[in-house]
Amino acid sequence: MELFVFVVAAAMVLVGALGVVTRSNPVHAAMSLVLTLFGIAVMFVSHNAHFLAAVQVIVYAGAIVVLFLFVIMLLGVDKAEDLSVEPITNQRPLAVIIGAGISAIVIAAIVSSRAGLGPSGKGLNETTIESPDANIRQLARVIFSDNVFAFELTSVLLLVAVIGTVVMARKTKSVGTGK
Amino acid sequence: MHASFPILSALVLLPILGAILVTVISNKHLEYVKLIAMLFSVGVGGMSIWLLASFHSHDSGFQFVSQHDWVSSWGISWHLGVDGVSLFLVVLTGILFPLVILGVDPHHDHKRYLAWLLLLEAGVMGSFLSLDLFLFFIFFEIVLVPMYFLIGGWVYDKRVYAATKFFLYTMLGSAFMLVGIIATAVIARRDIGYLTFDLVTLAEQASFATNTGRWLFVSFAIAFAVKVPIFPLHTWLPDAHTQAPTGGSVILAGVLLKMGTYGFLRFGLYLFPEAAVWAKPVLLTLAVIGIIYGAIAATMQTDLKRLVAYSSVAHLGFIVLGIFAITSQSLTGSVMQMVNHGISTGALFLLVGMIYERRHTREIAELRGIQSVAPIFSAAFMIVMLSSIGVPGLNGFAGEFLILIGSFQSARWWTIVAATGVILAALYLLWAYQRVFHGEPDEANSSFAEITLREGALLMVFIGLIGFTGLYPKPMLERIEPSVDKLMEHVVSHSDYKAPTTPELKTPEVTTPESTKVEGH
Amino acid sequence: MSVMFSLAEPTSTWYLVLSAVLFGIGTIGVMVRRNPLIMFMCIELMLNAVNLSFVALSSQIANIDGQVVVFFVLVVAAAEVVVGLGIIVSIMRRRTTLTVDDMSGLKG
Amino acid sequence: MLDLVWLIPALPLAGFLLILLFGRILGEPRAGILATLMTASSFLVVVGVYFDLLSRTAEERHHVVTLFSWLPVGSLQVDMALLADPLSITMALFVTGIGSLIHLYAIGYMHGDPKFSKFFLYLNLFVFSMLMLVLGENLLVTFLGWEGVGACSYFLISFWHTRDSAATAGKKAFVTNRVGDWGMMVAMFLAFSSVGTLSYAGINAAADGGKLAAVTATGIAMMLFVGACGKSAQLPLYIWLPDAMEGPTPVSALIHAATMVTSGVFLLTRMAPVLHASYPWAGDVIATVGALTALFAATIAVAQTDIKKVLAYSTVSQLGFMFLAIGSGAYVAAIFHMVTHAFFKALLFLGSGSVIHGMHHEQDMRKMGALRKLMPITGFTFIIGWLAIAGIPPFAGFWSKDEVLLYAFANNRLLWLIGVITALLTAYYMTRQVIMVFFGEARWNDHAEENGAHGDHTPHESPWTMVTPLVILAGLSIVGGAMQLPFSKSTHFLEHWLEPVVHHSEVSISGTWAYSNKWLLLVVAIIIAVAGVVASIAVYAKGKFKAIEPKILADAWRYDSAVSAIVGGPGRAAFGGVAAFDAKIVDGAVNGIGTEVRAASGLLRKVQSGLVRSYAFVIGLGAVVLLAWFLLRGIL
Repeated sequence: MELFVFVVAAAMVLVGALGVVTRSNPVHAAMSLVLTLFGIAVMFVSHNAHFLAAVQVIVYAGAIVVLFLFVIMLLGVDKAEDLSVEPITNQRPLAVIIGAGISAIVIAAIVSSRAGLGPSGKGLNETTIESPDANIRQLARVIFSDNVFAFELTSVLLLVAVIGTVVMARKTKSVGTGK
Repeated sequence: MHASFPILSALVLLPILGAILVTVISNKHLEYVKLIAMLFSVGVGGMSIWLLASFHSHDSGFQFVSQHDWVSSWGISWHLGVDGVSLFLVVLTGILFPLVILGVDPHHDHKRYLAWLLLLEAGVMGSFLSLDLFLFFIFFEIVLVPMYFLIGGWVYDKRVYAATKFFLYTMLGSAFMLVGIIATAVIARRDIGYLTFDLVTLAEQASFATNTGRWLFVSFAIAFAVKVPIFPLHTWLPDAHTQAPTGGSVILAGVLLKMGTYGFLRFGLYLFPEAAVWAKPVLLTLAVIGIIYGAIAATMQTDLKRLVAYSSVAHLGFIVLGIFAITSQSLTGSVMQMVNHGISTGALFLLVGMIYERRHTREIAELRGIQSVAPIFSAAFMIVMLSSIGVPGLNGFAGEFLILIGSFQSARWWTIVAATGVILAALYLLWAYQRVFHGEPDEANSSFAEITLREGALLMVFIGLIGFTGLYPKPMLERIEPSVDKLMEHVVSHSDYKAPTTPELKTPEVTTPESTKVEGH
Repeated sequence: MSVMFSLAEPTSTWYLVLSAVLFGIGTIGVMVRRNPLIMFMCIELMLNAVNLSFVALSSQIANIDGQVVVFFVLVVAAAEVVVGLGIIVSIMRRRTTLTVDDMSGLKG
Repeated sequence: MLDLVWLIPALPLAGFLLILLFGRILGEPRAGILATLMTASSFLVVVGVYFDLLSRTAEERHHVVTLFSWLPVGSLQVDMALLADPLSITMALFVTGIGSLIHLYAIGYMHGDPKFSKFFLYLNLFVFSMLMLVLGENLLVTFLGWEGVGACSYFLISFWHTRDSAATAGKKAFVTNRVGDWGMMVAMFLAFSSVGTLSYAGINAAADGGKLAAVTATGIAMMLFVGACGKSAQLPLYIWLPDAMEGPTPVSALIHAATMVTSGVFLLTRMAPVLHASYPWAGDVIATVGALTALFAATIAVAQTDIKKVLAYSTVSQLGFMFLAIGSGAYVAAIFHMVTHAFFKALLFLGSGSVIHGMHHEQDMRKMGALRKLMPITGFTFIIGWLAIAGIPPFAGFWSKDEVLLYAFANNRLLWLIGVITALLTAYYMTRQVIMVFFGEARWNDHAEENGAHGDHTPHESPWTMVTPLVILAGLSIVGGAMQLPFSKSTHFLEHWLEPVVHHSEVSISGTWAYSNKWLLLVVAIIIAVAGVVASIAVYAKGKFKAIEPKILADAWRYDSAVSAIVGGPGRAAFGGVAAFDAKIVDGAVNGIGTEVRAASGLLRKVQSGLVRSYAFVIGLGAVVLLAWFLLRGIL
């Protein structure tokens, strides 16, 4: 059963990822991204990370991809990109080599050090019918105790990002002459 | 009294506070900006004078010491202290800055100008007061930033070139020093047992292998040699001086160059006595070359400000000569001459700045006959010039003479050659004076305005200092000398250097039956 | 097949390998695509690859901290997308085409 | 009274300060009167001190007044101290005495000058400096005065600085003097390093006590002599003095004839024991330079046409005499000649100033003549000065010159011969000058029109302020010789007076051939002087012979122009070369490094393609390489 879930989810992830890279139309690419994100969410569930899975779907697949789509529509760049030409010489083969190289080395590392890691934490709480919020409680406890400062900082970060974007995207009177 | 108020920390931190306040205040209230800058600089000046007044003369050690841990794991501390070597430099800094702020108008960007000046003051004060190598380095470097902007931000055409040259040149020197500082602390850990950047601890407890000490000394010496500047590392100076606004030039000549000579004394001789004695012939030679060379180059300048800048090269040569001759008189003279040069050359730059204000040129060829139209201005210029030439009774002579008579004891031939510098000094300054002030004024110069009240008051301070120090240097000497003697003893006991002994003063055979003392007249 | 299925329980290694592959694909995408929006999406792919490996390792070593990191990554990714898209929008005000190759104003 | 020595320089200093502050308010003539009064009261104090000293025994005539400690550093202890002893008081007497007269004279001479008060400002400062020079208890205080008089000399020579020649002359004087000052400084260094003090008492005691090695003593003496050459205008540094005549005439009289230029002589006399302790050749060098300078300058004076230039070269020549005396060990004779010279040369300069004043600032003697009748007092006093300098008995110059020649003879007969020839020439050119100015035909009308003179251009006698000093100085020039008469030991008043200062060092000539035949030498000197006068009358008054005035003498042997040519030509080129070296080579190296770095980075710059995807590729490549390295090292 688990294997089945894994295979299906992995297929979703890989197909979606390849779609993002290869589809020339940005809208299609965005939809492929959604596919990948769902696949990841499924895997999160199978690792008992229910909260993250939910957030993954809501924030990523929901908000972020929608944001992408908004921008695509707003800018009217939903024209297909011509993928048959590549202005930079040898960029594609080199890119493939690099990408494959990174994957290969990381895989090699993973495989060679497979036995290296054992349980070190206090364990993850299983989510059951009796305690459907076990994962959320555990996560919340850690975030709001050990990492409360970092958590507060993220709120500042988000605030800054929002304000920054508003300032940046604001239409100014003298476009092109600076200021 | 000492423990109650951390005056040295205040001297360093107050200008920074002032700079911040000046920056924060809106540009719309320019008068407040000026007021704040004045208050802070005058306050620091007043404190430096108070420091002078409460300094114990005849005490050779560091006074008013303020020591707090800073980065204790690396042995870095906020360690400030003042002794006879640094006292007058601190006072000079304290006096010079308010004078510049009160007396020189930058014409635009007052806020920026004042903020940089105050930050500069903090850096300079910190450099003169730090007794921790790391702290010293920080202040030494802080100084570069405001000076860069002061040179590069006002008045003349080639200012960016000059500012960049100044910055890169001095930065390059400092890079060597940073390496030297870290290496010193790390190497000295073996002797001391723990990592520390504390100057006194390092100097008193560490002992370096001969070669190590020499390398370390060289790394420090490069930084200071650039700052002084010693021939042939001097070419940033004329450019920087010429392009800086008047206030910047005054500060540059007045106190900034002294950071180099002061560094030689405080960090060269004190930390690496053996290496300093080893490097003595080279530095003496370079100093003498600088004296003659700077004077000759000054003679041929067509730009009045450049001329004064080259004269600085020559004067600083005297100071370096005195430092590396390592005798009681020469060292005392050097410390004194640092201050004297700051006063007289600072005043010369002020005067040249005033000429520029009026005529908008610094070219000697375009100036003529000013003495006829502005006699008081000319008289002020004359007095300052005579001080720079080294006429006895004015301050320039007292320092120069002490340097020379002291150096003669240990570096005879160098001194004889160096003394010819006084001939050349007369040559280039008098020639310039003749071309600018003598003769019949032509049309452009006949409307040269006489000195204003503000300028007069400003110059009176300088002239007063010139006269007082020249005629009655004793109060100054008795504060400098104990520290200098202590430094010399340190050098003698840590190297194979033998201080030259002057013969015992023989009581004259012709005794005076009723020799009496008359106090003043 | 069922034997294989039963034999091959997916260990965290499998997830990690998948994550590595996903990361590689994302990398290739960033290098190959010229549309900044799609480049962004590829970066999201890479982030997700990392997230996946964090979660997988978190469950392997039975430590919740991995999930905490993922949580923060999500927040940062959100912020990043917001700012990035803002930049793209303001760039598009001045240009007609949207190709990163044309944005070479900082070339030496 | 002796403790009031500090008042001597303080009074002129007070005058200086008062005029500095209130000069413009005082204006003419009150500033002049104030300055004159200050100098005159200083003179009175000196007289008081003189009598106080006189009332003491010879051993007690040495009094130090320490004002404050000036430069105390370690073993170097220099006090601002004044020394009253016969030598310094002698100097102070004639400095303040003649100074007062010249101040008085200047009130008339500078009448109408827009910078009237400034002139007296400088004059008072000069008197102050000169008094510091002579009263200094140690070399450094003397040096203070030494440089002070140099600076004042500079101010006063270039007083009319709108004339380029005056400005240049002032600068030349200062710079040339500085060459000498270098010598004096080195002498001080040497003295300090070998004796450990700069006070005259200490150094001289060491020299007298034999604690000063001969080589050191010679070094000190020679370096002092270099200083003296600069200040007292000896070969080869004399060139500034003739040019210094650009200054107002009272300045020429005060500074460049009577006082400042003699300070070299004073200094060597003050340090006589050191000279005494030197190798014998040191004295010979000084005597030879002195004699050569005397002859050299006298030959030049023969052909000068400027009334002041003649006197200037004459001054150089007479100073040469003084150095001849010093080198011969005759310090008393040197001081004697210095004092009498101060009388008659000041008189001559002031007389020439009176002539110039009366001639409406005409200095060319060829345009004068027959002024005796129009300017009777000036003419009469000038003639007395002439007789004094020419060496006609019983005028002052005769006695002092004879004394110098006597010692020179005892020391070195060749130098004596040079001295005698110089004396002959002196009589000759001075007679020439007197004839050209006061006798013969009036030539001042010849060029009146072309010079643009208008109205009354007839020369006139000067006002009383100018004439009174002339009369007093004339009187002194007549009787000045009485200070030191060769008749018997008891008439050697000056020698007795100065004995405490120079008794160890003064050479003794009693017993030499010269001493026993001094009357013969006296007669020779008279014959020589009369011969010079007669020859000159024959040439210039009677016109029996054609005047020999070769161009080369008028051009001062072209020495000055050669020096100027070298300084202005190769010297300037060398300086320019150094400046160019600095700009091109030293700074060029700095800028060159900058340029090279810039060029190198220009190549590297191309790596920055601006293509984001290429950057991404490089990042990826870096990641692969790093990861591979980790993997191979077994870290992963």
